[in-house]
Amino acid sequence: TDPYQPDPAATPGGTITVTYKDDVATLDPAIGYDWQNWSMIKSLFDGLMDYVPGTTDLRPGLAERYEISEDGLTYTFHLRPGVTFHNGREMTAEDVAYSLNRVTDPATQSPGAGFFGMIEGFDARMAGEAETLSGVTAVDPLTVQVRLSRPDATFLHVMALNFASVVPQEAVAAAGEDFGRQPVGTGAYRLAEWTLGQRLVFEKNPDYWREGIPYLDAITFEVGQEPVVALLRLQNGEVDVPGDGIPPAKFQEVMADPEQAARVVQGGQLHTGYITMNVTQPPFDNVDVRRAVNMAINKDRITQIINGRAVPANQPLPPTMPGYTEGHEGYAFDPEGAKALLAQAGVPDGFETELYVMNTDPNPRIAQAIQQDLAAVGIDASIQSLAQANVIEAGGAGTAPMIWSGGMAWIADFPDPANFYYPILGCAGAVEGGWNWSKYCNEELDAMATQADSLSDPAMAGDRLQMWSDIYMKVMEDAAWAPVFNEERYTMKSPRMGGADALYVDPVSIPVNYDYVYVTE
Amino acid sequence: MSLAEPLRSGAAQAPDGAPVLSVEGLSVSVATEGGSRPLVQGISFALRRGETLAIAGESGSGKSITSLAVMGLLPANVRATAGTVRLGATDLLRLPESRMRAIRGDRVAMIFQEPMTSLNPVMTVGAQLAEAIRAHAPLPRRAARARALDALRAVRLSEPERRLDQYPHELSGGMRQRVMIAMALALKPDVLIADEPTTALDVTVQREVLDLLRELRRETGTALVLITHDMGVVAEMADRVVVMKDGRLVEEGPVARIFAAPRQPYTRALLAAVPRMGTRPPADVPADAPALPSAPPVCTLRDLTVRFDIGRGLLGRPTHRVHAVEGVSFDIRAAETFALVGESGCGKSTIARAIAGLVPFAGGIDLAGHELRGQGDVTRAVRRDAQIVFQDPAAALDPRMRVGDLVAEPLVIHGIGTRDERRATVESLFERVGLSRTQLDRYPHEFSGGQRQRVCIARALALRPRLIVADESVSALDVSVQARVLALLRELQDDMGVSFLFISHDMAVVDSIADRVAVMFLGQILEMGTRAQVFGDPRHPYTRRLIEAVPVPDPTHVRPPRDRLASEVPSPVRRRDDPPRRLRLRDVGDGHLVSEPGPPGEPV
Amino acid sequence: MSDAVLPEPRRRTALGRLARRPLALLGLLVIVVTVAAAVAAPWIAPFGRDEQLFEGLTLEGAPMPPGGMFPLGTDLLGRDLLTRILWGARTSLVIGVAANGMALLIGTLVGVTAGYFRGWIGSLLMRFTDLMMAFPALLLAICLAAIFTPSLWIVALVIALVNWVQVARVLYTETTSLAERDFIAAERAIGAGHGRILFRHVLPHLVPTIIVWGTLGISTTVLLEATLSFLGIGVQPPEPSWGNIIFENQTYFQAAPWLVAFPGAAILLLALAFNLVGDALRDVLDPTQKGRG
Amino acid sequence: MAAYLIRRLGGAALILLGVSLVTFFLLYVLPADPVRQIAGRSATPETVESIRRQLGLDQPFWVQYGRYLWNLLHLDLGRSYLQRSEVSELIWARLPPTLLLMAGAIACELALGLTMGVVAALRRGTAADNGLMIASFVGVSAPQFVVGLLMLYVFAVRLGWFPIGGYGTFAHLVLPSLTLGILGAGWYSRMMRSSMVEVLRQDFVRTARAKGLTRRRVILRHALPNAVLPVIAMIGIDIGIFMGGIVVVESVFGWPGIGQLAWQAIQRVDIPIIMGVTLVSAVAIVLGNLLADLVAPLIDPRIRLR
Ligand SMILES: Nc1ncnc2c1ncn2[C@@H]1O[C@H](COP(=O)(O)OP(=O)(O)OP(=O)(O)O)[C@@H](O)[C@H]1O
Ligand SMILES: Nc1ncnc2c1ncn2[C@@H]1O[C@H](COP(=O)(O)OP(=O)(O)OP(=O)(O)O)[C@@H](O)[C@H]1O
Ligand SMILES: [Mg+2]
Ligand SMILES: [Mg+2]
Repeated sequence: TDPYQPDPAATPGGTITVTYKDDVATLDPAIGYDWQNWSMIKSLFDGLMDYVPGTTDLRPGLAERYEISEDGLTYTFHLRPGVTFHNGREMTAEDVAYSLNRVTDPATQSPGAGFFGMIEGFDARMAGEAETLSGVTAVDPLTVQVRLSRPDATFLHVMALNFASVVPQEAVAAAGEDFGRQPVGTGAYRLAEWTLGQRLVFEKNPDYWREGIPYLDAITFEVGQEPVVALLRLQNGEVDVPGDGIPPAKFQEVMADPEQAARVVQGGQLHTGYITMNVTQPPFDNVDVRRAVNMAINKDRITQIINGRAVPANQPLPPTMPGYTEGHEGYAFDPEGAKALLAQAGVPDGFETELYVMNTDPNPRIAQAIQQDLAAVGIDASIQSLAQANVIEAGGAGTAPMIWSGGMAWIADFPDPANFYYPILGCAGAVEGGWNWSKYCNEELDAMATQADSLSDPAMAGDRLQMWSDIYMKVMEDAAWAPVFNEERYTMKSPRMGGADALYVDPVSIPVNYDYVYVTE
Repeated sequence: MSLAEPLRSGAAQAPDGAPVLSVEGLSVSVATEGGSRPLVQGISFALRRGETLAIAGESGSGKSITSLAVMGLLPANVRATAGTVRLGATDLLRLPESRMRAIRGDRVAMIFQEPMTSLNPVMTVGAQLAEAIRAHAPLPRRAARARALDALRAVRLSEPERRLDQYPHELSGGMRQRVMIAMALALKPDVLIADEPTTALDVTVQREVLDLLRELRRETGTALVLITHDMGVVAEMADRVVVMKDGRLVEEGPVARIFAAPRQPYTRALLAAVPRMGTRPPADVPADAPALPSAPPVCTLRDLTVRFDIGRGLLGRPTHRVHAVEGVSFDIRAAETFALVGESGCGKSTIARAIAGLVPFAGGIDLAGHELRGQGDVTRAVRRDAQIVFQDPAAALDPRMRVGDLVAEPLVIHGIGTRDERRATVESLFERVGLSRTQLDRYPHEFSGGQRQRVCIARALALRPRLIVADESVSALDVSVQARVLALLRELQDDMGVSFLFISHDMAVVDSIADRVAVMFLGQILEMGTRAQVFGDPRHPYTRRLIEAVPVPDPTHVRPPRDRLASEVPSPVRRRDDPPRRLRLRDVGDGHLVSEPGPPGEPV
Repeated sequence: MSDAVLPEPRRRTALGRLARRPLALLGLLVIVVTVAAAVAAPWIAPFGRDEQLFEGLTLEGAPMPPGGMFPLGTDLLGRDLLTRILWGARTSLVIGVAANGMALLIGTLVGVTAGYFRGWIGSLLMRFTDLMMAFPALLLAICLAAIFTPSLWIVALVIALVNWVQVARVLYTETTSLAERDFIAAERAIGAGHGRILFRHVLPHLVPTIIVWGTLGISTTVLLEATLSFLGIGVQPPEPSWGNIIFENQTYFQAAPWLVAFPGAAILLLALAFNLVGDALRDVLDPTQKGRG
Repeated sequence: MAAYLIRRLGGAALILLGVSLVTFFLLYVLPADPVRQIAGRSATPETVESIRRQLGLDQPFWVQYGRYLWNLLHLDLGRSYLQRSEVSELIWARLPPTLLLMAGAIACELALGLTMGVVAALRRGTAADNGLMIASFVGVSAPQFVVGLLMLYVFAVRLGWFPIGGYGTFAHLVLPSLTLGILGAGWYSRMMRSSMVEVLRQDFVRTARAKGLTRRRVILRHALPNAVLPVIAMIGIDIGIFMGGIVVVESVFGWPGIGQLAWQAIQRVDIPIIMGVTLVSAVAIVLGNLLADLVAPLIDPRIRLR
């Protein structure tokens, strides 16, 4: 049932070195939620569902197969027999149930708990009234049943999230809060060494349940590496993949050299960079003003500023996301039109406002470009360039009139249009502290979204995507955001790295899909 | 080899033979912004083995510069421009630095003017000595240390083994000077230059150092160049004398001849200025001063006590106490000069500071109508009536202010006069103390020591105080300047009726100026009375010892042999629970007060 | 010296003496030019402060090297670097001179007061200084700035508040030994008040140390401001400061060295200029130490 | 000596208490909300409140601080909000590299700064003196990030003398120490110069020359130890100044020290780590000052410990 054909040229063996600037926070799948440990956790743990490498297509993971009840509310997963954890114990349905109960336990403080809202008994669990999720039952050692409280087409994607990874209860109990430092999973690699602040070593799991996978013997992650220096080391042959990508300062140098440029893999990613406008505050409570902002932004120039490493965006969804509305033009760059709209909105002379931005390059630069564009139509936006935590705080509290999302922006958790809606455009996120920084709450759209997601029958997938497309078109009509660009991914690798290009721009595994890449020498 | 060796070989010889050091036509100039200015011009003298040559002359006459030229240690902007300095046959002035270095310390050694600052504070005495030895003799560390120990023994430092591992600050000034001498003599140089070796020392310590130099010269046969402005020292030590003035040699000759029959007027003036013990008629006080006992006291000290807590225990509480002044009582009458004498550290300056309100005190001070019971009572008004002239004029003037402003400052502070009036006052004060008004805009460092002292006095006079406390105001000055300052003080007293509290360790000076004298030891008064009583009829053994230690400016004077004072001054530092014994004074007639014998430190 | 009367050298005014030192004059010139540039930036700058010029970037989005239209090149947004540096002088002067000066002032005040009065005031002040010293400056800056709304003057204040500590420590030690000196006692003996002694007699002696710290502090504070701006506490983009220009572009030092070199040189020059003037000033103020360092 | 040490350590404890109180307070009033960071973007308000309760962040300030102190007394620095590891463990792992780097940097700045200062003092007023002055200002004015990268590029990439960043051997230590030390060297050289000029005028230097010692010995054995004293006192102050530079240098050279940890924690408002790092650096600064005070009497016996 696995559509993926392993690379015939792949050879097992070898070790690669990957660098990161930031320390790895945790390898606990219930907690890890940054793009850096996301792919690491993916290689240490498995969930019931998985993606075909290099694509956004679901495939079964620890569940060999699954059945969905007629009403779309009951999912029965049949586990693969003979899968063992890194500690040697066989994985059972109890472990699956335990893992789902754990991630939804308030005491776990999982940032991903909210994804499991569709499972029956979730609310009671979150409120601390229930010890377990009533909807999850281990029918027999190899069968798990999950009942939903409402039909939800994204459920299988949620089961592929790291948060749904299967963890062994005894290892969690033994490590206590330090499970994130001593992870035990069923994944293709296991943690061999972790020297805090310096290095992690993953070694091949010889008993991995997928045949012949992984290819590499070990991966060394070196942390605390400045991206510019990591690139120097790559050029010097000491590093195989710079995890933070090609630093802007080096991009042109690399691309100007054909030999190096040949080792750069380019691909799309499920990312949109956008400007939020707080619709509860004047003048952004006026849709014309928001549209004017959309028209004022010169997206081409902003793309130029980041060395063309993105494509201008015209809607919230990135082009590679299912549900993307092909052919939509969005708001074209039209300063004159913008001025006219502003005049129509009663602010012909513009107004003063603030633009919040996270303080890491290139975001302040992008914000300045935006600022200049806004100034051209009379909007005087002063920039607040702050640490991430402070921008998020201002966004959540609703005190920031405008925020440039870069650096904190939405990279999809899973490749489904729904993932771009609820927390950042839906009413649920428009509360105090929520991530809907526009505070845009359209009950009608929320209802439409619920309706779309209840179409969980795979046969209805096309209808569902159309509904989502409509939702986002409506969002664009209301101009809750000004989408600016969709970032492209550029992964650089050492000459000895092998494997299809798609593995290096894998949409769910950044920077590379560790399980399938190999070395050629 | 030890320092005592030459003694055994009988090297104690009279000056004879070819000169070891001869200076001929030496001129030294300093490079200034306005071109080169001569400091020393055409100096010539010769020094034979075992001979002592004294270079005398007023401050700034070029004595130190001459000796530095011999050592090749002139300051960076100063150069010898003409003449020769021959050591044996070598001309030192033309020697390259590396060869000069080999000679320095080995064949020509020098003791500098300041024993307090001439030793490296962060090296042990032993290390500094051994280093000097090893610089010229390739000895292993241990042997050098043994030699250093010999050297310390030779200068008769007490407990030489222990001293080797002590640091300079742990030694008293006299001990440091001995270390300097030991260092200079360790390698038995042919020539030793001693630049004011005793100026900064007490009479008693000075005595010891002079005795020591004389003995060492006799034992080692080293030729000695002794630079001093103290004619008493010259008379006692020198075989021959060179007198300098303004960078030129004024007169040269054997010591007896110079003292007996000076040829140059300058030499005569110099000798005339020398204060001599017991030369002032005892009767001159009642003759020209009002009947003293009847005059009202300007300042009365009653049971003045100053203690400093030192040392810190676990909780920061003091563990020890310095009994700097213990129950001192005396009074100073109008237009009287009251002198305090005593060795370094006996508490003289502390009394001065208490009167000026600079240290906390107990007991009482009645000063010109103000009753002071503690430091807090010393207000600005009190300060107007009592002024203090500090021990070291160089240190007591803010180096960054012009002297005119410094002298005008008390007037500014007390809000006296307008700007122009103040200027006029300052100018007249300057004239008073013998400075020219053109010098008003100079900075303190542009004056000689004596001139600076006069600036200090002018400053003290600005407020027309009733009492001036003069703390060692003339000790650092050469005789001629000293004489001028003393004359000035006397003149001021006659004109303005001020009283002086005159503090000094120089008995000869005290003898020449004081009306009444108190002798202090360890914070207490041992003997007090009129000048005639104390100097003419000293009762306390300690007073007698001080008087005997004074060098006599007469080469024919024969000093009665005396045991060397190997003792150190006992310390005023005591544990908090162990106060010193208070001495009681007894009147032996006519207000002549004497304490019972025995130092106050010992409990009875 | 005997009383041999030397002709009185003619007294020059402090300014006159300063003027005779070519290096000091050079320093003064640099300072004057910088101040003038800061004041006149709107008129003399070739472009607008924040003008992102189309010609300022290559098609690939790279900045332009020095030459032609842009004498010092352009930055990553295509703005003229010369213009940015001219405008940046305003911020950097405020930080390097005013904030740094404020730090010096506070440090001097605390150190001198503690060193001169000793007693409980002194202990209290020095304990407080120790506390401040043990406190990570950056954190303090972040917190202070988070509490107030960031602006240039707040940054200046913050920098002053974290930078005075070392000055206070050093001056404390120096003042204690100075206060022991005789001439201070002499001043008290003539009835001088504390204020007079501190300002007329203690402070002038601390000038050399203050100058060393003050001039070296110019560079460090200008760079510190950049760090704070980065953390969202300093001046906000697009307002330029020399430190920011460096900080924003430092990773590009190979691709676009001019972006780091020119503002860096500006900081260096300013600090050196102040040092030269300071050195001269010290010599002028200290008649005993001509030419000594 | 023992009494002195006890008194000083008691004072240090007070300082630490003060630092912890102030830091805790500042973090308390800081607007950024750590709970939001922990809860993630899909969290419901109930989840957020639940986490806040669990961390005790809903309590009044004094309760929170009291609890923190109580745990501190048990050597428990708490757990990082975001990394979920024991803060003490995180710091402990990163402390040795930082201390090593500081030691290296102090060595570099002393070696460079003192040499420059001494040479400048000896050649006062010459071109060499002026050159060294400019050099020291360059050292102070140069942005450390750029200096670090430049060094890395020249000495590691181009010349291959040193590894390109990392941690482990002595070779790894050289470039970061140098980068960090250059700034300090600028300061030290200026201070050393004026101190040395002062000492060279002292009488005992002349005495040393009069003994016929070599110039080298006069400078090294007599002038230097006396001149170095005010500079030694600086080292204690220095450690505090380093804290800023260490962030940059550690990140350029991939040095696994406290600086990187602190920087990340500050960016993400990870309060337990910020507190922990603050306390550790305060301890370092206090100990550094104490050490400087203890060393001073070894160099200058006149200084007594008070
Ligand atoms: N470095 C110098 N630069 C300029 N002038 C100097 C320097 N050193 C000494 N002088 C001047 O040289 C003259 C002679 O000084 P010297 O030190 O030899 O005097 P002295 O006879 O030793 O006096 P004293 O008894 O005060 O020690 C003085 O006028 C002094 O001002
Ligand atoms: N502030 C102080 N703290 C502690 N001890 C002090 C203090 N001032 C003076 N003493 C001590 O008090 C004693 C008396 O000192 P004082 O200066 O009065 O002596 P003196 O007689 O003037 O000596 P000299 O002739 O050397 O000037 C000395 O032992 C001195 O060390
Ligand atoms: Mg002399
Ligand atoms: Mg005295």
